[in-house]
Amino acid sequence: MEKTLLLVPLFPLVGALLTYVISGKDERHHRMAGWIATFAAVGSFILTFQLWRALSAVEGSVITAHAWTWFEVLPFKVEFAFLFDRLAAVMTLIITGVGSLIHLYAIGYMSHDPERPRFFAYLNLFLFAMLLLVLGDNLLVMFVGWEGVGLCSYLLIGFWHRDMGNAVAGQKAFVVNRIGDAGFLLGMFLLVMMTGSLEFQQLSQQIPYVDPMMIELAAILLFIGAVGKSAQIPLYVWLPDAMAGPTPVSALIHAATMVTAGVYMMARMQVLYSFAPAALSVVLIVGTLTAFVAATIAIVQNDIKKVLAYSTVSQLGYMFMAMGSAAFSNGIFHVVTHAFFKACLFMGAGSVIHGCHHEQDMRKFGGLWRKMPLTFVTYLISTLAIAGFPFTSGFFSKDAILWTVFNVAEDAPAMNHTVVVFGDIPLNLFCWGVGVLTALMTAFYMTRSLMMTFFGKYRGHHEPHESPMVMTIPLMILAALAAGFGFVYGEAFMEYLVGWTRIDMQVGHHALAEHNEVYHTLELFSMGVAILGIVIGVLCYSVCSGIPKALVKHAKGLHNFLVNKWWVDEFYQAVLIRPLSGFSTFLFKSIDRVLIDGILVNGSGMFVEAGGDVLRRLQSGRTSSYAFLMFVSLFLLILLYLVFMPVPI
Amino acid sequence: MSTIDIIAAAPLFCMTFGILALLVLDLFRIDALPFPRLWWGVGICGATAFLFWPFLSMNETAFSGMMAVDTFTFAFALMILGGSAVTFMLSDELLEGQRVEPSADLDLLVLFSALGGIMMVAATHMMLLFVGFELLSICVYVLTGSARNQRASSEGALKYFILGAFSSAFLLYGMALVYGATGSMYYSGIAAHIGEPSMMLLIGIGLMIFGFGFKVSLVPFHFWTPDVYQGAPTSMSGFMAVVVKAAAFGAFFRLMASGFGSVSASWSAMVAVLAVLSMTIGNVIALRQTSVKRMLAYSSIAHAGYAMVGFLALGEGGGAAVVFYMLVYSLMTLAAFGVVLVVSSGTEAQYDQDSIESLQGLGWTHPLLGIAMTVAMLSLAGVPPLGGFIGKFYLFSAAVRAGYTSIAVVAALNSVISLYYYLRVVVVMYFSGERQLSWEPPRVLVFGPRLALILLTTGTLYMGIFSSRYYETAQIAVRSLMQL
Amino acid sequence: MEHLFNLTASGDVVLSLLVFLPLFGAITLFLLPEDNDSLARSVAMFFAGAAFLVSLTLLKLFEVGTPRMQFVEMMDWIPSLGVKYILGVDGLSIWLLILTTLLSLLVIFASTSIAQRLRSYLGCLLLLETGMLGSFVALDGITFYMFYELMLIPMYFLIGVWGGKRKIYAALKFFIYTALGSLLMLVAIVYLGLSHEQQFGELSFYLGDWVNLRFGAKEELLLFAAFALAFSIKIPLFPLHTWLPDAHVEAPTGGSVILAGVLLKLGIYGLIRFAMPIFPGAIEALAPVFVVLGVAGIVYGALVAWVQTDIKKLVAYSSVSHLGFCVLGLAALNMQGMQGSVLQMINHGISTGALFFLVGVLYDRKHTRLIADYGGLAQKVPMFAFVFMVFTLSSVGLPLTNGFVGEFLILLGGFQYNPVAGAVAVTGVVLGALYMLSLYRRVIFGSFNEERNGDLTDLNPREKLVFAPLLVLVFLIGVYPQPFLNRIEPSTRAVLEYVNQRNAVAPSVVAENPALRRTSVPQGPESRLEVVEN
Amino acid sequence: MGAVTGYLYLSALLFSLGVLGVLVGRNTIVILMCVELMLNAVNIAFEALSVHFQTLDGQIAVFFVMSVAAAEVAVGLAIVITLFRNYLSVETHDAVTLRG
Repeated sequence: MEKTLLLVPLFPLVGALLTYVISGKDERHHRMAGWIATFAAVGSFILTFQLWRALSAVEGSVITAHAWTWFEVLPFKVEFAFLFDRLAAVMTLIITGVGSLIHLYAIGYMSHDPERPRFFAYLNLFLFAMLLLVLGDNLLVMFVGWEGVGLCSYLLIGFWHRDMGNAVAGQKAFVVNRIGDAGFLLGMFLLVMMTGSLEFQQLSQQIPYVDPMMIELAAILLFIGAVGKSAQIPLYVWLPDAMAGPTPVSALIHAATMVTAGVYMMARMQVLYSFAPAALSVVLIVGTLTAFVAATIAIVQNDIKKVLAYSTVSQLGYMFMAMGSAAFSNGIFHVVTHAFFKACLFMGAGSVIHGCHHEQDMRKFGGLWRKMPLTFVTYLISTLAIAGFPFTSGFFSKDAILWTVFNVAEDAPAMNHTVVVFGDIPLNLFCWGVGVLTALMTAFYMTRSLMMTFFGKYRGHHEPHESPMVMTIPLMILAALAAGFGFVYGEAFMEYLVGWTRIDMQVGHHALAEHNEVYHTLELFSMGVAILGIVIGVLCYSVCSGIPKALVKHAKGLHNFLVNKWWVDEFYQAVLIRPLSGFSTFLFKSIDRVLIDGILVNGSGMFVEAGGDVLRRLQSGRTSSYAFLMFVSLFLLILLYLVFMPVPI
Repeated sequence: MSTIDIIAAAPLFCMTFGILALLVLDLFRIDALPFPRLWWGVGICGATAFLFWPFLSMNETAFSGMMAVDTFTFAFALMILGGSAVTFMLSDELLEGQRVEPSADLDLLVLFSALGGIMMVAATHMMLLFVGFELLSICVYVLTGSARNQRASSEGALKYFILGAFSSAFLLYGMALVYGATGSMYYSGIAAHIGEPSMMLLIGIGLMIFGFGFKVSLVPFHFWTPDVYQGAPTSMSGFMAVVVKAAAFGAFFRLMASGFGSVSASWSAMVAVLAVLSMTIGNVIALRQTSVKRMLAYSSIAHAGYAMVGFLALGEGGGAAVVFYMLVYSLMTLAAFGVVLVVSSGTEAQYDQDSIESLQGLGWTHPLLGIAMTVAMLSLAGVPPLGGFIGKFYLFSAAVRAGYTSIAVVAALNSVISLYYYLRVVVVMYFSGERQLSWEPPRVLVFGPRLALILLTTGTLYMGIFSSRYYETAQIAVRSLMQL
Repeated sequence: MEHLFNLTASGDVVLSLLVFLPLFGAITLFLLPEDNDSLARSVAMFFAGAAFLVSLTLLKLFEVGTPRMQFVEMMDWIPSLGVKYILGVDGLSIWLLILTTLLSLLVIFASTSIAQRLRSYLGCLLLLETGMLGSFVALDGITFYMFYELMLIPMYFLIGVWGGKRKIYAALKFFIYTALGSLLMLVAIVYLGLSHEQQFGELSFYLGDWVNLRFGAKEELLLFAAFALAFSIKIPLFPLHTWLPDAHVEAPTGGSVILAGVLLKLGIYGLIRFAMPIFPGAIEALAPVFVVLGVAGIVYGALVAWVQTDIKKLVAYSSVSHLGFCVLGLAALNMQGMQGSVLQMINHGISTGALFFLVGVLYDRKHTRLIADYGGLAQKVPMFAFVFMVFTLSSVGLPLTNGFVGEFLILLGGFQYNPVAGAVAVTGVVLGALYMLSLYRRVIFGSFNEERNGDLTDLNPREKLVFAPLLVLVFLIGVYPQPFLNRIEPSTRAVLEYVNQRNAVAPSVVAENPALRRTSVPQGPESRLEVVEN
Repeated sequence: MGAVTGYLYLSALLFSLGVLGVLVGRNTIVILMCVELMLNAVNIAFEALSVHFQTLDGQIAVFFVMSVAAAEVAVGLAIVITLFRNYLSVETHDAVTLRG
């Protein structure tokens, strides 16, 4: 099995190389590129599936593979090794499975692009990096993947690089991610300093004996990495811009896989986080705020991909709420369901965009359900799932999260001392409230996007058409999963994961046993919220279409505020980028050129030269003045000499 | 006359007879002879040098203790003779370009001043020193003014003469005071009777330092140097910068070491002040020069300052360093003056056509001149692996060993300043592109200057890498001096 | 450490051969006719290639796992002053030798863009190679100084003759700036030699003898300052860096490549080879200063690089930032930092060297280095864009490229030395991405100006050959750095242990009682790790 | 020291006068004469010291000095003549083209 494990990431890597080599060749080869890449992804999926079977066969087993010793500076050593356990299995299946579907979809979506071999090479490279991220046996291999996915994200966002805007968006994504990565690095350093290792196995053994303050600090630092990668406040700004990339990229990287890396990392480091209650509170707060803020922005977006992007940020916020409540398996559950419905939504949106000749503005859509029935149905299902419509997968995962947040104080006594109190409301209840409100908004804006896109009259110019089968088949598969996964496999999945986690606080389940009634009440309540949101959405964008307009008119300030995304980009621009750039220019022009180079370096040169000019004056050319100067100097020298060295006469 | 007297007299007689022979031949128009006249000068120098060879392994005095027959004399005599020979070679067919009428008189004067220089260096009696000193000086006054119809030349000669006579009077007065304080004119006698330094002695030493300081152009006795170097015909400037300076340094060092060595504590502070002043002021003023000759003059002032550092560490280290430094200094300075000479002569140019711009593009149009000048400049600046670097290394070692680390630091900082103007010459020769000159330097170098430049350049390089033997000889030379 | 320097001549002359092969090449070139460019290039290629092969042989014969000097050569040079000609190679220098010979070979191979005076250009390069190789293997202070300064002259000519518009200013500045430091170092070298005479009765400039010297605190600080100044200017450490942008911008491509690729390394190398073992007390006392300046350099270089409009200047300032990392790693005085620092030297040589090659490719074609004159090149020259991307990423320090491992180790070491310093230095990682990617974006992405750059051509076969080995090295070191680290490790460990050992006992006590020296226990920052692990 | 001191003071006085003359003189001929004065002042010192020490060195020195002085004057006058040919003046203040 060890070799199989090594092969899993190797497949997409080879695929990437092959497709890249093809890129220089002619059109016939270009057509092959997509299939080669898809084959690599599918191959990887099949291998993963086998591994998963093998893993499941033996209870409590893990599969490890050691490739080579990456580098060692004794006593510190980093192995390039892989670890396949239940958590990794879940993630790998999602990555390769959903990844394969998206590859397939992309064959259709990118069929007209002259540079698609490059595209598929990047896409495969992304799979490779993502697999490294989830399969790594230590934090550093994870970091390799972590940075690797960042790179691929950069390359793919800027794939259509002729438009400088896309390239800027890619760069923004990379740099903002790097801010997070810097935190990640520091977290790793702290861990190395405390435990001497970065291996997960070693870390979980050592962490209980480490100074709790350091644990908290390391946890926060690693979380900063997660904030960057998973687009949380305050580093979420890159994700909406990242929609500049081709839609399959948005589906694969910015919805299903890469952005959940932060969540995965926290799950992987759960031992660390379970010893860091304060850090968990921070995670909870950040997750909640992100979920809420992103949802408010999503409500007013008109670009279909932007809506989905903000919804992704918002959903990621939910995942971090779960993580912040130490309910690691719940978070992962939401990762999985989110991968299904959000990938489906993105690809549905992509299908619409493809069908409408690269139009993304929802105001130019309308009534498409007739023209693109398959896309419509899948989009509808996924919308229901994300909105938390009863018994869809999203309903189960989101509900589980809200429930754990609701219960966290009680179930995790270790966290009590850090629970902040807002007035009389404990932190977790406050977060729960915000979470419910966000759920309402989610249902509303997703319905809004559905209504604006598929209902009403067509408002565009081009003749829309349904997408080809390569694109719709993945849509259907994902829609089916989005609809049924939670209902069919939800329980089993949770148990599977909980069986894996050793220090999982098992919040939900523990509570479930004791507060069955409360649980069911809350369940009903959230069903109601979801349906309410959907109903409002439907009403606003069909019968009572005046309401949104009236709202916009009356609350112009608020609308502006939301349309401009809480002015966050502008805020960063004004507070961070511009001062920094001004400061750099100051450093260059004033410090470097003027102070160091001008005054100190050239200045000292000029000083010496000026000295030369002054001394030259003595050289007047007059013989008598020479004689005079010589004589006076001699006189002075002897005088000085006699004064300082008195001798007997 | 004992054997030692004969050995001591042989080279001097050889030289004198050579000079006389040349004088006689000139009467019979030696231009008709198979060799160009200048090569006779080289021949005389060579023969004399050959006769100096026995000095290498000797350590005695001749003529009742008036003249030293030792390695030190040998070393400086060879430098003086070599410098003179190179001066002859460089002047080959280039004198007219410097508005000097070629005549045997010039050769005679060069040889006479070389003779005077050797006497100075060998002297162990103050009167012999004075005679050598004056023989050298008077000849050089005339050489400076040898471009008779050039204003600069006569002006330079006048300045040199007046100031030179003025300073040699001080030297003489210093001698009288030293004589008065010790009752002897022999160096050994002075050393023997020096006892506790008296005021009279100290003033005497001070005045003698003035006299020599003038000759080796130490600040503040340097004022004549730039004017005279610039005014004199270039071949004579080179001669002055090398032969005169080497002779003066040799004599100066012998006097200070074997005469006043035991009271060095009382004059070393003065020497230190002069050394620091010389290097600093020399380098700083050199920065602002546009005439290459004038720049080289200031550079020679600075180098005199460096060499003076060796006086501070009179023991083996310092002395040997001074000897070695004068050797490499001679090589690189002669090369530099040689290039200037070739470039500025042989043309219808102005007499003092030696602005730095006149070298523009020289490195590409005349590779040999370019390389010679570059090596000379870098070596003067003390860049390894050239002789100038090794010379500085020995000097710094001596200074540090004697506890004058701060002076070594000052010297190092001065080297940085000097880099600027030395490198500017390289810049002009190589980096500024080629310029169409209003006048053309000679396309084909005649044999003499070519040979001289090749010898000097390889010598500079060689000294940088294989200095050890020469330094050891210098050590022996100085050791013999200290025992005297 | 002392025993490491008890050398015996190995009888090999392979190091001398390596060092002087290029010099012979230069002399041979000098004898060739002036205008036969292809002949000149073949001859230069032959000698540079031979030197490269010799260095590879050296690598093959190099014994791994020992900190001892290998292939030692020993000869008296100036016996009267105790100057010896001692060469030797250890883990610290072996890779730098390979880097030197490789980059020199590539630069000579890529010299087709030199339109005038090719023969002299190649001669300068070969002379420069001798200087660099000699500096890396010389173990005698004076010999080292000779080679160290020998590099200045050809580099000065490379900038001054084949440089850009302000070449004269840049060349002079380069020369005088670096000479200022090294001349003061010369005084210190002389002082050390004489101190050996005072303390042990024999003049010596041999490094192995110098490590036995003991100084008073003030004396040691002053001497160290002289060495540190010379090497800091070379590195160049902030705020002594201002010669670098000028020199880089004005130098021809080959000059920039060598300057960034090898010359700057001599600063770090000199600190580790000379300053650390001779002045262990001073380096420990002044380590905070170096850490602060290193970190300042990282951030400062990155910020200033960000606002540049000239590609070469940007890369030059990026060097300031990268070398700041090296200084940080070195001054952290622990194994991770040191290893990272030495590895990062090689990495920087590869990636920045390649970046300068890339700038050269553009400059040869369009004769401008302004970022604004380019844009959208990916459409016209995809191969160029790809290669550029790889080296950009390497410079940014992306994992699995060479830049990462070194940077990681340095940051880890720096963090262990002082978490705050480590944390500030990590911002260099972010800023590095910022300036490099924004350079890449502005040059490669965006709309393509057909009118201005329509005649651009992609990499030609010769250029591809130049980049190929560098590309291989980028990934080789990135994926499997162990062969590199293995060879470096014993040497850095020996230096570090020696420093710690010396500092564990008060210097004055050591001077009086040599027996104490052997009984001291090595103790230092890196032992913290071991304690935790156990 | 006794008697010799007076001669030495006289010599010093004469020497100083000579120096003063060189310093203030403009005419090269006058300067030449002042230099001669300086040399002769030294001669007095040599004479006196020679008598004082009862050795011949000082006496002999005087002869050398006198002959050297004569040679110096001869050359000096020649130089003054070339100067006059070029500058039509024998004032030192007129020959100031070389400077800086």
